[in-house]
Amino acid sequence: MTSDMIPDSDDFGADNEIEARLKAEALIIDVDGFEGPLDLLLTLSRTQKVDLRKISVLQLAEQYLAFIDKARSLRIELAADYLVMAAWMAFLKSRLLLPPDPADEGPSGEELAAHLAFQLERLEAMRRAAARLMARDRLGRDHFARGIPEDVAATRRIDYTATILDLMQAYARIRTRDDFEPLSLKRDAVFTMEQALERMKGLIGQAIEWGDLAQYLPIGWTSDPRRRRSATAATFAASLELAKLGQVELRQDEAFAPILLRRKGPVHGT
Amino acid sequence: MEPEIGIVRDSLFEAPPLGEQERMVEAILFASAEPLGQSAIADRLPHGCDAAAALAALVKRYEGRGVRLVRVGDAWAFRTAPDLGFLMQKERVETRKLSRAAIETLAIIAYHQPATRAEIEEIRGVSVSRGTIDLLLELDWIRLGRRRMTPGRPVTFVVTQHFLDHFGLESPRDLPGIKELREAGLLDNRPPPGAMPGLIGDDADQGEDWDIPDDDQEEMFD
Amino acid sequence: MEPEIGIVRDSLFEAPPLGEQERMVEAILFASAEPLGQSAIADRLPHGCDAAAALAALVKRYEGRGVRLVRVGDAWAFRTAPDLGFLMQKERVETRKLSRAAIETLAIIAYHQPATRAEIEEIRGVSVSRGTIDLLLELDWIRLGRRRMTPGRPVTFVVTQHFLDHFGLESPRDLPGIKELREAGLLDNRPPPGAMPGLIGDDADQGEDWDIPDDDQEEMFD
Repeated sequence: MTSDMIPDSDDFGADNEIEARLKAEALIIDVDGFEGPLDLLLTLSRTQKVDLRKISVLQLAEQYLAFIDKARSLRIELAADYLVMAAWMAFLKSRLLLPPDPADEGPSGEELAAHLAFQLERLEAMRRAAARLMARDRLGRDHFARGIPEDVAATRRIDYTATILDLMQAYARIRTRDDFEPLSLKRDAVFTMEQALERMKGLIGQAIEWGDLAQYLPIGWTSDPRRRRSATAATFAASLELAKLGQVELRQDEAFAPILLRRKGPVHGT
Repeated sequence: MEPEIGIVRDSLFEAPPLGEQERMVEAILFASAEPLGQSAIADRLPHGCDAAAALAALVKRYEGRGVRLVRVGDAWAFRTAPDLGFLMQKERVETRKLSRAAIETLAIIAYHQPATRAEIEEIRGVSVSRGTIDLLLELDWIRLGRRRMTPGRPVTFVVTQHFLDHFGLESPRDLPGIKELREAGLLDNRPPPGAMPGLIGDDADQGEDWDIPDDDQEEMFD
Repeated sequence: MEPEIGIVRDSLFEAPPLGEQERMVEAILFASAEPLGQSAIADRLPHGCDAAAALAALVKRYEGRGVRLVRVGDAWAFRTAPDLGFLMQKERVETRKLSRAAIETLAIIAYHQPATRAEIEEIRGVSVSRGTIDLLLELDWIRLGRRRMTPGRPVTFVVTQHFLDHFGLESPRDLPGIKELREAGLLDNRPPPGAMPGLIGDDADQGEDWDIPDDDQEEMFD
């Protein structure tokens, strides 16, 4: 809607009409302030100065149609919904005035009027309720929350669980641990042929001159007799394996003399 | 903290006396600016405590004091007595002035909840702008309820705990005049008789607005 | 709001009774975002009020309650009672299995109590970290027993009543003996699968594993 008003000087001229003209203008200008046809209807209904439940819908229809006519005569552009409502109010008016047509299956004029009255009453009721709601004591205006809330520190607590079975198993494990130890002790002083072979393959590249096999024993395996024995046997077995592969030559000058070893041919794999 | 944890642990065997429980609930609620649900309070109390009994005792204790223990939906909070609001000018927060559309929409949701957008529009006789709903959601006064099990499965709106807190309401049942409105049938969902046109503009437009598929409905709240 | 403004106006002529003043100070301090000095409080009270008297009455009223009115420098503020500080901790409880070191240590103490640390280490064959003992003490599953009357007078550890309750035992004597353990198949001469990885590998490595300092032991609980 627009408040763009073009006063029509033909309609209003006489002194005593000025007041009426101002009144009409005020209402028209207010179209902008109405929130749609229902709101306008509610305002118009108030001019009947009766309880909304006793409102005359017929009279309201006439009031609405007169209002729309006036707006048109003032060349005020009305939104489509106001015009749709005007058409419907005209229809309702005719329904209320004419005797019911038995062939017509639609709702009666009274039913339609009753529902319109209900809608107006409901809208009015919601507005009053809204006003009462907004007038209540409000947080931050009338009642207040704690100004210095104390922060709740979030902490993590760990709940440890253990069952009697866990406890028994743990104890059993400790008491039986000795039984397993020999198994691992055996491996303690064993240097395997595979380990020796791996180790020697990395070293024979440098063995251009004859050298004592004993120098190939791994560090830490020479002082403890048990470990030295195992390492010597493994290293000797590994050197035989390498000789078989043609990668080294072995020589022993006499029985129990040091076993000597040197590289033979191109070295593979390193 | 060890000694305190110790206290909690002892209480596994015996709940503290009611007077102690009352003190604990008092401390917990005093420390929070937001209302706390009874179960949230109970969770923080030592095992075996009766949060409901402690709350009832506290409500009584603070009756008529400068601060009161109030119920907010399922939650509880200390709030200053409303008659002393005038002393708190400094703390007063300027609330945004709400449009008439926003206020009415809020009231309709509160009194009719859960309410769909179509129902709000039917009552107000005009379409509800997205901005109005957004504003109310942003203020945390309304939130989405369950979808209505009608064609199109429209979303519904309900008021929040924050709404109750803000307006000092224990529950939506305490809305001013709600009983009278209900008795007068003004909260009934009365369908318009057959040939009645929608009061908001064109039926065609309206149809488009209301038949938004779920996806679109969701979008409204992003 | 009018009626409240009315009160202010009236009070220009006559100060409210002390009980009312106390309510006012209570509300003001509750809602204030910072501690308030006495003069700041007085400024907010209606004319003719006695802030000092109202404060004194309030301090008394909150004595022994869950919150207290305390002096913070020159100002006043409500604070949680110190003994209820533990309520301001929101605990997230995580359930965790006791580490192997801890359960073994606990088992040794339970079966051999009173047991010294050296005895525990001898039985386990590895050193016992302080963290393990501390954890068991903190859990209130072990406590200090009498000192052993041997050179160095070492402390001993015994299990607690809480330990007995947790494990559903009436006394430490109710713990199943070695014979029963064997009958239950718990002393089978085979390590339970995966239970003792350290013992199968080489000893050198194992030694390293077992001599972990306290810090590393702690890590085992994470």
